[in-house]
Amino acid sequence: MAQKSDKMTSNFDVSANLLRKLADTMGNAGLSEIEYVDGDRSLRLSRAAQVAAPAMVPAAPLVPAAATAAPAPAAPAATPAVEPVSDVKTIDSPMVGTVYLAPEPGAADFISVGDEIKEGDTLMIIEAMKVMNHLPSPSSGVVRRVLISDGQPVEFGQPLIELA
Amino acid sequence: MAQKSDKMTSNFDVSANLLRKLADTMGNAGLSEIEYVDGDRSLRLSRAAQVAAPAMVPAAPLVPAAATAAPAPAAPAATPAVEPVSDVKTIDSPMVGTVYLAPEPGAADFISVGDEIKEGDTLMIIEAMKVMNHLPSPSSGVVRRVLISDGQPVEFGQPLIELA
Amino acid sequence: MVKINKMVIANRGEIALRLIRAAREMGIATVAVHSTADADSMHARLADEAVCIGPPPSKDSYLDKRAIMTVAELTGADAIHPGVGFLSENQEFAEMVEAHDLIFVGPTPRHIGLMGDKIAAKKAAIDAGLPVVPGSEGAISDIDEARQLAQEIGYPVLIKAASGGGGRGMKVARSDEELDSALSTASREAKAAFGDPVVYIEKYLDNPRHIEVQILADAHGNVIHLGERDCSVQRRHQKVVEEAPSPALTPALRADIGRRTAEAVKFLGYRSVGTVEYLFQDGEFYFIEMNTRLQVEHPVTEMITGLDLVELQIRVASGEVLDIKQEDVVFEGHSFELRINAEDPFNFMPSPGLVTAYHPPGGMGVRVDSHLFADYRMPPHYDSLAGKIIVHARDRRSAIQRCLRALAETHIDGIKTNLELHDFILRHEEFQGGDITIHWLEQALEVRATG
Amino acid sequence: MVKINKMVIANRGEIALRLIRAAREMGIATVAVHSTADADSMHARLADEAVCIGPPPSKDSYLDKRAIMTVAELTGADAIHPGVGFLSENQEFAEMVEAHDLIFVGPTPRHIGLMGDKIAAKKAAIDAGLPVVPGSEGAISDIDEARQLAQEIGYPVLIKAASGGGGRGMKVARSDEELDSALSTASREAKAAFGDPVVYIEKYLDNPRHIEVQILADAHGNVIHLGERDCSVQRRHQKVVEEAPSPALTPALRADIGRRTAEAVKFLGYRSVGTVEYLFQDGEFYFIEMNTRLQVEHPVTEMITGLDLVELQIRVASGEVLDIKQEDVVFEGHSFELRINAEDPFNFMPSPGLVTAYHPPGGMGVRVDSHLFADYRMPPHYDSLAGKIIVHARDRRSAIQRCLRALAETHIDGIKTNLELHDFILRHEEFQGGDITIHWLEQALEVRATG
Repeated sequence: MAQKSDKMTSNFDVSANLLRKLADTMGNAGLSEIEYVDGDRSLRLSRAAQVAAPAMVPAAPLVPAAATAAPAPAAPAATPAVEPVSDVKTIDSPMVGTVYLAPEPGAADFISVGDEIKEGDTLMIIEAMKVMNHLPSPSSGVVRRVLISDGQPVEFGQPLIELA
Repeated sequence: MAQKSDKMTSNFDVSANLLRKLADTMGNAGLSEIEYVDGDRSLRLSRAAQVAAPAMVPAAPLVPAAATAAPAPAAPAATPAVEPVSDVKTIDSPMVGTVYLAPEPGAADFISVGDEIKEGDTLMIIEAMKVMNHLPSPSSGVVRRVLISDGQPVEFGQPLIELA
Repeated sequence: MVKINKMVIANRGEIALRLIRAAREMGIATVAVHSTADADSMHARLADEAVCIGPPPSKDSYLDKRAIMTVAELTGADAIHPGVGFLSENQEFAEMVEAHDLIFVGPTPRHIGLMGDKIAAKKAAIDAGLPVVPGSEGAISDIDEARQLAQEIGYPVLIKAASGGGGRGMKVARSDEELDSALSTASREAKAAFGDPVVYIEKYLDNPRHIEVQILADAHGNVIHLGERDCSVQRRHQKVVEEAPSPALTPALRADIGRRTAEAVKFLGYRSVGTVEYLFQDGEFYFIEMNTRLQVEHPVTEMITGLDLVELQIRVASGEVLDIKQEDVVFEGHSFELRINAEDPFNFMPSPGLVTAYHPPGGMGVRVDSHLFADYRMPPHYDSLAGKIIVHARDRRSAIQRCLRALAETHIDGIKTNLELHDFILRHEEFQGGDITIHWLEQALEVRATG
Repeated sequence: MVKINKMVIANRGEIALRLIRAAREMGIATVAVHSTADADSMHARLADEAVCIGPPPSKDSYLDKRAIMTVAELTGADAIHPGVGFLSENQEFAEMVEAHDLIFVGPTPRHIGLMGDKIAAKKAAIDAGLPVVPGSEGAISDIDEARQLAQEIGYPVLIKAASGGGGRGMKVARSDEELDSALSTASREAKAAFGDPVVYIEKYLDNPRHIEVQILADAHGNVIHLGERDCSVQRRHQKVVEEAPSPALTPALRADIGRRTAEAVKFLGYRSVGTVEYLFQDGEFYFIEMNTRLQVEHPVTEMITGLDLVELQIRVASGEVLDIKQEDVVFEGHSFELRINAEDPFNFMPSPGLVTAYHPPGGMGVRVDSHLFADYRMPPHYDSLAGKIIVHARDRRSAIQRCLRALAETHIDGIKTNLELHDFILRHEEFQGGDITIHWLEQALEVRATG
C-alpha cells in the first residue's frame, strides 16, 4: 500500500509524485490514513471520517459493475483527482437498454479486444423497447477493454468500451 | 495554517513550495491531516472537519455578557487557540444567583479595580433563594477587572472577576 | 385485481420519496430512475434499485418515455408511478405503459387527454353538471368574436391557453382597449410554452379563493371525495401554503361541493385520485380544471382524514375495489403544508447548490416530506421545491402556532430557502384571520416591500 | 385558573425539547436550565432563555433544587415543568415550588410522596379498589416472615425495594433455599441505590405483559383515561419498544381496566397526567405502581388519541377544568415508539460522543422526538436516550411496516445506536404475532446470540 518507489530528495521536501501517489491510493482504497516512513523521514496523510450524507440503503445498481449507479454515499472530494491516462478513451452508453455484442445470436462479435476500430464502426447493438440501436464508434483506436457482456442491461452513461 | 513556532531553530525553514504542495494535496484529496517528519524536523498540517451544526434560534443568554451561554453554533475550529496571558486568573460564579458588590445598599463595595486581595477575602455576595452567600477569593492578587455589576443575575460558571 | 410486485418511480425529488415510502410500506419493490444530475439524490438512494436514464435536462431523462419504459422492462417491474409533473399527465405515456401490459398508477389515458385539453375539460365539466366560469364555449380565434363575448360576460376577462397550466399563457383584459394585445400576447405565449396557440376567454374573478376537492375513485364506479384544500396563498399562480379544511367553507358548503364533485367524477367514469380545482367567490364555486394525478399538496388531506392517498391510488390502480364509503371519511383537525423552496424568500431568485446543513423540525403533529440531506447538492436543472413541512393540530389557530414552532426549528444551510417568507405569512394578521384571496400574498408582499 | 407566561424546563434531552415545543405552541416562554456539559445542547438552544446551573454531574445541576428555584426567581417564571426523571417525582421539590407560589406542572406533593413509597402505594391501590399482586402488606424484615409469606403465595416470589424503581433492588427467589440470599441481596442493593434497605415480597408472575393506563385528571375531580400502552418489550426492566393499543386487550378489557383505573385515581384525589402500571397475565391485571409524571412513551397515546398530553398537563396544572369527557376520547389506528439509544445494539455498551451525521426519518405517520443534530456531542454523564421514532398507521401490521420503512431512512453517524436492535425486534415473527411477555426480548436476544 505504501509503496517505496520514489526517493525523497535530501532536502526537507517531498516529491509531488509521491504525494499524489499516496493520495490516489488513499482515495482509491478508501483509506483514512497513510503513514510513510523512510529512515528518519516519515510522511503521514489522513482524512477525516466521511461526513454526513445519509447513506441509508444504497440502491442496488441495475448492473453491479456499473460505475455510475450507487455512487459512494458521501465522498466529499474523496477521490483525489486521478490523472487519467491520456490516450485511453471510454465509450459510455448513450441510453438505457440491453447490449448485444454480435449482430445476431451465434454470429461473431462486432469487436474484440485488440481490434483496430475506425470512427463510425459499429461497436455493438443497444436494444431499447424492441428497437435495435447500432452504436457507432465516436472515434478511431484500438479496443483495450470490453466492459460489458452480451445480453447485459446497461444504464445511461455506463462505460462500455475502452479505446486506446 | 502552519505557523512557525517560537521554538523552531533558524535553519528549520520550510520551502513555500513544500507547503503549497502539501496543502494542495490536502485540498485535492480531501485530507484532514498531513504530517511530515524528517529527522528532527516535522511538519503537520491539519484541517478541522467542516460541519454545520443546526444553529437554530440561539437561546438568549440570561446575561448578555455571559461567556458560557449561547455558544457560537458551528465555529469549526475557526480561531486558533489564543494564548491567554498567563498571570491573569478569572474567578467564575460557583452558582446561579444575584450578585451584590457591597455588604448592604449604600455601603462601599467589597472590592474595586486595583485593590490588592488576599485569599479568603470576600469578593461579593451571591444571593440564591434569599440566602446571602459570601464569595471568598480562592487566591491572592490584584483586581484587574470586575466583570459584573451590582444586582446582576449570574449563571453557573460565569466569569465575575479577573485577578492579576 | 393484480398484485403489484415492483414499481418504477418515474419522478424525482420529494415526491419520488413519497412514492417510495408508500410502496415500501406496501411491500412493493421500487426502481428509481434518475438523471446523471440526480445520481446522488435521495430517491436514487432509497429505492431498491436505481437506474440512470439520461443527462440532466428533463427532456432527455425524466421526460424520456422510451428510457423509462426500457427500465420497467429490464427490471421486471409491473407498474409505473408517474408522480407529479413530468409524465404524470401525459396521455401518450399512459397509453404506452398500458400497451406494454404494465399498470399505470393513474387514470385512463382517455381521462388524462380529456382534462389536459382545457376547452374539452370545461365542456366535460358542464356536461357533468359542475359550475364553470362564464366564458367562451371553445377556442377564440378572432378579435371580433372575443370582443363580443367579453362585452357579454363583462370585463375584466381572462384569456387562457387551451393547453396551458401553471399560469403561463394567461392574460387579463379590463377593457376593449386591452383585449387585442392581451389576446395576441396570450396566444403567442401559449404557442411558445405549449406548442399550441389556441386560447379561450373567461370571466375574470377579482377576489376568488382557490379551493380544490380531492377525489378518490376506483375502476368499479365507486367515487368518494376527501374534502377540500384551500390553496389561496399563491405567488405567480404557484401555491405556497395549502390548508385543509378551508376556513371559508361551512360544513354544508363543504358537503355540497364534495358531493357534486364526486357525482361529476363518477359521471365521467374517472378512476384514480384526482383533484377538481375551483375558484370560490361570493359563496359560488367555478370549475377551473381537473388534475388527473396526485397533487403536491395531497398531505394536508392525509392529515385531516388519516388516509394514505398514495397507497389508495396504488390500490385502485391495481383494480382493488374501494372499501371506504363516503360516510367513513371523517375530517379531524386542521392541517397546513408549507412548501419549502430553494430560493430567496422575497426576491424569489432560485438558489440551487450544496446543502451544507439540514435539520428538519420534529415533534408532535409535524411531518416532513423532503429529499434534502446534509451534503446534498441541489441541481439547478429542476424546480426549486426542497421539501414540505406539513403540520396537523386540532384547529387552525393551533396549527398556525405549530407551524411557527416547526419553522423555528428548521435549519437549512448552504442554499437560500423561503422559510422567512413562511414566517411572514404565518404571522400576518390577514392570513391568521383567514379572509384572503389568491391575490393576497402578492399584495401583502407589495405592502411589505414598500412599507 | 392562572395564566402561565413563562416556564422553567427543569430537564434535558429529548423530553426537554418536547416540553419547549408544547410551551411554544401555547405561547408560553421557556427557560432552559443546563449543566456545563449541555451548554451546546438542543434544549438550551431552542428555549427562549437558557441558564447554566452547574457542572456535568446531575446532582450538582439537574438535581440541584436550589439552583433551579433560583433560575425561576431570576427569570420571573411562574411555572416549573420537571419533565421525566430527575426531580419529576421528588416530593420535596414539588413542595418547594409550591411554597414559592409557582406552579408545579405535576401532581400535588402529597401524591408524589404517596406513590413514591411502593408499600404505601400498594396499600393505596388496594384501598382504591385496584387489583394488586398477592404479597406482603408492608415491609418484610426477617427471613421467617418472608419464608412463611412465600409459601403462602407460592414460589416464585419477587423481592422489591420499597423506594425502588428501574429494576434496581429486585430479586427473584424460586425456592426456600434461594429466599435468604435473595432477600439480603435485594435489601443491600436497595440501600445502596436508594438509601433505604426496606424491601417487600410479591408473587412473581412468570409470563406477564407490561400494560399501563394513561390517566388525565384536573384539580376539580374530573378524571379520564386515555387507554393503555403495552411496554412488554423490555431489557433489564428498561422499555425498548412501546405500543398503543395493546394487541393483548379486547375492547371490553380495555374499557374495563380504563374505567377502574380512572375511578381509583379519582378516589385518590389525584391531579395531572399519571400512569398506572400493571402486569397482565392470564386475563388479569396486577397493579405494580403509579408514575406521577409524564412518561417517556406518552407519544404513542398522543398518536392514537390526537391529544397533546403535555399541553393538557400544563393546562390542568394551571387550574383549568378538563373539557374532554371520557366519551370524547376515541382511539384511532396503532402506534409504536422506538427508543433510540446511544449504545451498541446487542451488547448494550453506552456510546456517547460526537454525532457526525444525523438524518431522521420523515413522511406520513412518522414523528421524531430527538435532541440530536449533526455535530452534537452526546455527553457521557446522562442516560443514553438519543431520541424516539414514533409511528402511527391504521393497524398494527401497517405500523410495523412503517416503522421498518422509517428505520431504513434513519441515519446516525459517529455514535453507535440501537437501530439494528429495533430492526431485529420489528422483523421477529413472535413480535409481529404480538403474543409476547416482558421476558420475550431477553429470550429472543439469547436465541440470537447462541443461534
